[in-house]
Amino acid sequence: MGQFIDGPLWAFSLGVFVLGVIWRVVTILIAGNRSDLATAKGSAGKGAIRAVFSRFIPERTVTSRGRIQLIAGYLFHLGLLALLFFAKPHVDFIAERITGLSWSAMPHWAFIVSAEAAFIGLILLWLHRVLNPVTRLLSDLDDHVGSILVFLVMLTGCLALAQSFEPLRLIHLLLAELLLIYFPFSKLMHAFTFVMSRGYTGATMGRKGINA
Amino acid sequence: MARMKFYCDPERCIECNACVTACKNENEVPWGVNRRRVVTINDGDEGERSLSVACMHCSDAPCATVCPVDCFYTTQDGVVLHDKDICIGCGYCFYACPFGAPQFPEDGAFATRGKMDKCTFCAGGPEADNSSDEHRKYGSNRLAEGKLPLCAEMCSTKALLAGDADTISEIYRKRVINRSASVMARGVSYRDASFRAPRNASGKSSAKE
Amino acid sequence: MSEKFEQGVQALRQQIDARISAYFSSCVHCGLCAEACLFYTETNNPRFTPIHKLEPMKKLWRREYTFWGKLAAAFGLGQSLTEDDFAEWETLVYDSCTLCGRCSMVCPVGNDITYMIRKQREGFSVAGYAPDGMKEATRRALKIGSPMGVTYKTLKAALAHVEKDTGMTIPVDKQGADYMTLFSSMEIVNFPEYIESIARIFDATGVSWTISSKAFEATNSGIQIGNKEAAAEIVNRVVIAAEKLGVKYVISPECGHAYTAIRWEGPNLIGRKYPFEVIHILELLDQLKKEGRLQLEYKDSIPMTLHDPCQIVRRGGVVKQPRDLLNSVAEHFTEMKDHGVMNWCCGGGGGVSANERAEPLRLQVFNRKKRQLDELGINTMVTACANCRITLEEGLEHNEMDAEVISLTELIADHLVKDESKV
Amino acid sequence: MARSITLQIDNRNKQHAGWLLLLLLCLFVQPFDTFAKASESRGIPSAVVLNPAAEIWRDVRQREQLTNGTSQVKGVDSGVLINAYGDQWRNFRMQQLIPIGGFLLIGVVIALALFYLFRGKVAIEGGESDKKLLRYTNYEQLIHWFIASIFLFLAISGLIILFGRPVLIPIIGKEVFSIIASACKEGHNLMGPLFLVALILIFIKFVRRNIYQKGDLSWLLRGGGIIGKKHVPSNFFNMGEKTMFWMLVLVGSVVIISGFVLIFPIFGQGREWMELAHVGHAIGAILMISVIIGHIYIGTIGMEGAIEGMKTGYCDLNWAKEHHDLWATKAEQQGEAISNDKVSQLREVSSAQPLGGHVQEE
Repeated sequence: MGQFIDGPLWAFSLGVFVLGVIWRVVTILIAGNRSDLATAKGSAGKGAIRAVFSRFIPERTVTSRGRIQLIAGYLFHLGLLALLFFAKPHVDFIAERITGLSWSAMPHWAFIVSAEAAFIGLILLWLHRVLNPVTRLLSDLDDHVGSILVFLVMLTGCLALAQSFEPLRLIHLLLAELLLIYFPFSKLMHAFTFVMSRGYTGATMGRKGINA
Repeated sequence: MARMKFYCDPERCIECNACVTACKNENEVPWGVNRRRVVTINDGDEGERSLSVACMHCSDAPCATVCPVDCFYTTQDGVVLHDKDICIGCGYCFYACPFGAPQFPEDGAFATRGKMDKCTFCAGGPEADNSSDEHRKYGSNRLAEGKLPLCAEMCSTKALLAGDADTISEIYRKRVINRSASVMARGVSYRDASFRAPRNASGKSSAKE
Repeated sequence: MSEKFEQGVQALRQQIDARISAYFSSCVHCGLCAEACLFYTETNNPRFTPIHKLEPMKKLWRREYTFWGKLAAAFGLGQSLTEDDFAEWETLVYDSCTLCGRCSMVCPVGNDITYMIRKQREGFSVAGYAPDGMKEATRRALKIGSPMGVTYKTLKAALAHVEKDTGMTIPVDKQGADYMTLFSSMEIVNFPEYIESIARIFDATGVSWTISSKAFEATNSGIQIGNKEAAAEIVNRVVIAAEKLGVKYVISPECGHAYTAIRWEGPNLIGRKYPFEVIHILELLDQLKKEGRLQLEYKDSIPMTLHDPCQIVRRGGVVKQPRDLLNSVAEHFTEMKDHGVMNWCCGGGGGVSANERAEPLRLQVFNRKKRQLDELGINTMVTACANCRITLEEGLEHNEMDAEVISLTELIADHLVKDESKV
Repeated sequence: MARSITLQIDNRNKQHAGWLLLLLLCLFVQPFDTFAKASESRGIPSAVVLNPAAEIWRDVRQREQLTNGTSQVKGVDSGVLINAYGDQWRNFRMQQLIPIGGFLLIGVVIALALFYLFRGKVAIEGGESDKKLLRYTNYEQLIHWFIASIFLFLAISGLIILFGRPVLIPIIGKEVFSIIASACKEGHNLMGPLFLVALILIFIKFVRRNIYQKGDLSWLLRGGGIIGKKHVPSNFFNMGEKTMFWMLVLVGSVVIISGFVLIFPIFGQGREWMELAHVGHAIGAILMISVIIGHIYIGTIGMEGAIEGMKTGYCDLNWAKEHHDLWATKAEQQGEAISNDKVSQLREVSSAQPLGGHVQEE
């Protein structure tokens, strides 16, 4: 069982993830956009690039009314990114299993702090999702499965922090594999498609000469 | 059935730390872990005494009592050992042990201490005797080879004794008889016997101030 | 009915392009768009969440473009788009969205929700699920030439009135003029002062301009209801007229969505580039002022604020010009707290003002504008959209507020240097 | 010094006991007196075979000033020959904490079960009305469930570590249990600091409504309505809720601070600090868990309508009048009562989701 999780299933899930993401991005691109015939006032390219980055900063309207979501959102995303790519066990794993390249990892305390930030963020976001009438109305199964799967991966990762009990590591790995398999078929794709969304909107706005 | 014990004679210990070094070398313990240490009392003052301390392999071991995962066990030789595969690194044994024997390889921020490590009386762990797994986790298993712990064997002044409690008791008894009383109870034993009064200066030349 | 529904679904399907696919893929249902939408903030009704208004289109997309949807469909499971969805969502799509585009500005993943609602309306209108007021307006626009039923005869009467008042001759169908100007029928009917202002400004600045008797209507109901054939037809009339007169520029009037229609959507609707340029009246005025041709005298001392028409500012890109113009005629111009591309809509855009059943809701969400005015304590609101003007005036009246709405172009005309020798 | 630490522990508890749950704490305080005597008579671990070292160690131990020396080995407490409190801590843990704590928790559950059998679910006497009051905003529900989820996780993982050896090892064996215990330990340490964050959020949001007021004393004297079976007037929070809040804040702070002492052994704190911290952590945690069991009881099976406020944000007007009438009457007078229809529109209950919420605050 352990060998299966650590061997074939890992390769399979990574394959599904990579191919799935490519497939999703390609299907979006295939749908195509008509070229805009209206005379442009500004540059579409610049607008697209600007939007991709400027949307990391929230608009003021949202900063007051959506404060909780913003704070929780930042905590979760930054924490998750930090611990995903800069936690020592992950850096080692990525270097050993995927890229062969290694980079310097965060100190252990920073890893824990970012994990804590990610937990605060994710728990608050999910609770907000089920408590707030707007998000409760919008949410579907996909949102909950995605949130819970990410939560479980993070939780089992935190339970396996001692790095000395193989079953705990395998549970973490198994859930991470399930997450990878689920990823391309779900809302989690926003991790990649947000660049496209922002880009498309930014390009349109850029042509109109608006900073969006 | 033997009962293995250590005994360190403070009258003989010269704080050379050879036992510490021997232990580290023999068991290849990780950095930051010292299964044995020499403690000096009244360093540089009258009545300076040193004691080499490690796990005392208690008969009623507090560490074993408080361990939340029950990872300790006592061998037939009376050696208190623990199973690192079960240890979760909680540190409770460290709180309970009077001698400060349990050690942890990591600094411990967010309580990440790693698995507890302590003196095994050079008796390894639960794995097969002298297997590579045993050596990796616990160091040497000299007892299985019929040898005593290296710290005691290396001790140049024979201050540190290890072995069956009865045998050691006997050696100790003879020494006490020769010295006529317990050293600690009487204070500095050879002060009274010295030819001249102690010098005003106190302690040894390498006194730390 | 069922056939129409199928056509509606088909029309909806055609709208789903890479942009919409990317948008739906990216949406994480965070609900932040609700916080930007005045229909939600003023009612606290979660159904008015912008992205929720797109549920029918999303349903279609999920079923036909996603793995799970296709899988479910293959096993005969899952939900497909039904006529009930159209019926249930009609009010959300038409009554509670002014296509103001504020939600598109705050979406963290950058979704242009407004664009999607505009596209979703295509499907709804084909399926027949659109408000009667807007259907009628579109029918009139196609048949008579104007959504309000304004014919050239009405315009002619208004022009004659202006000519009589000012003593100027208004050029109609003048071949080879530089600028061809369009009007919103609301301006012709409700605000003929606008026509007069234009005439006086152009006269004073010596702009060579004309009005086409064939195509003077700038509003485009096809855009609002979401009927691209109708929209293209209405745009096409203007393009043909402009080509016939050989003008260099077509001036979009103050009306908000008219600008979007003719400037940004028009070429895409008719499928070719224009041989002329479209310019908004404010852009032209600002340009004239910068060139020194537009001479303005004295500044008004009363405090003024600017209501940004969404389609001109946020969705049109005419952001700076109205501010420069207003600053040149007003001494005390104060911005609202949310202004420019983040302004709050008047509540009547996107065809909502043409939709009678939406009136109570429209008046309710006017509270947002009311609060903005109350915060500032300013009673003079300048704007540049006939539709905004009407909606604002109705809202002010409903709330019994003592405030005035004036057109920026008219304000500029009032400040023209009265020196006849200056041309 | 051995005595002084015992007294210290003793005093800490008496402080809490003074205003918290007097009866419960007496259970803890009383054994402490015997504990001090017991530890004296025990001395060092009794050896079956006489250890020749015993004599010298006894000497060392009797001379307190001699227990601190120096060592070439660097590390916290490395110069300490004898940690005199280790044995006391061991006795506390094995003879008091685990048995008394365990029976206390079981006792609370049994007491509540008996109370339920005797009293049953406290119904809304006037039945549900057609109006509701906004009781908790979306944000207030959010932080409540946030602290609740973290508390539950910490409580369960902590209890597993504490009671796992006597309860779980006999069932599942050491190997499996050590995996669970490791998971619990790591999870407990990582999630622990989040409880601080949650508690700060809770404190800031709810402190104003939890300040004791006139009338709270009469609530206490009448046992919160249990005595006399009549509802006692109270404001937004009643005396019991306020007390629980302050218990959570104060005992919670003790638990948090001691928790930080325990998980950051990097500031040179010696074993005696960690032992003391562990004592405070365990007693505080068991107290909190006991009280929270009661809290959960009232919220779930104990009282009709009590959880609605936290679940949906709104509570029934009749419920509010019965249990928090000072607040409810005032709110109703100010016209804050909303019809059930309006509430379901605001909450958009048509989409069949189990949990509820309230519109965002501006």
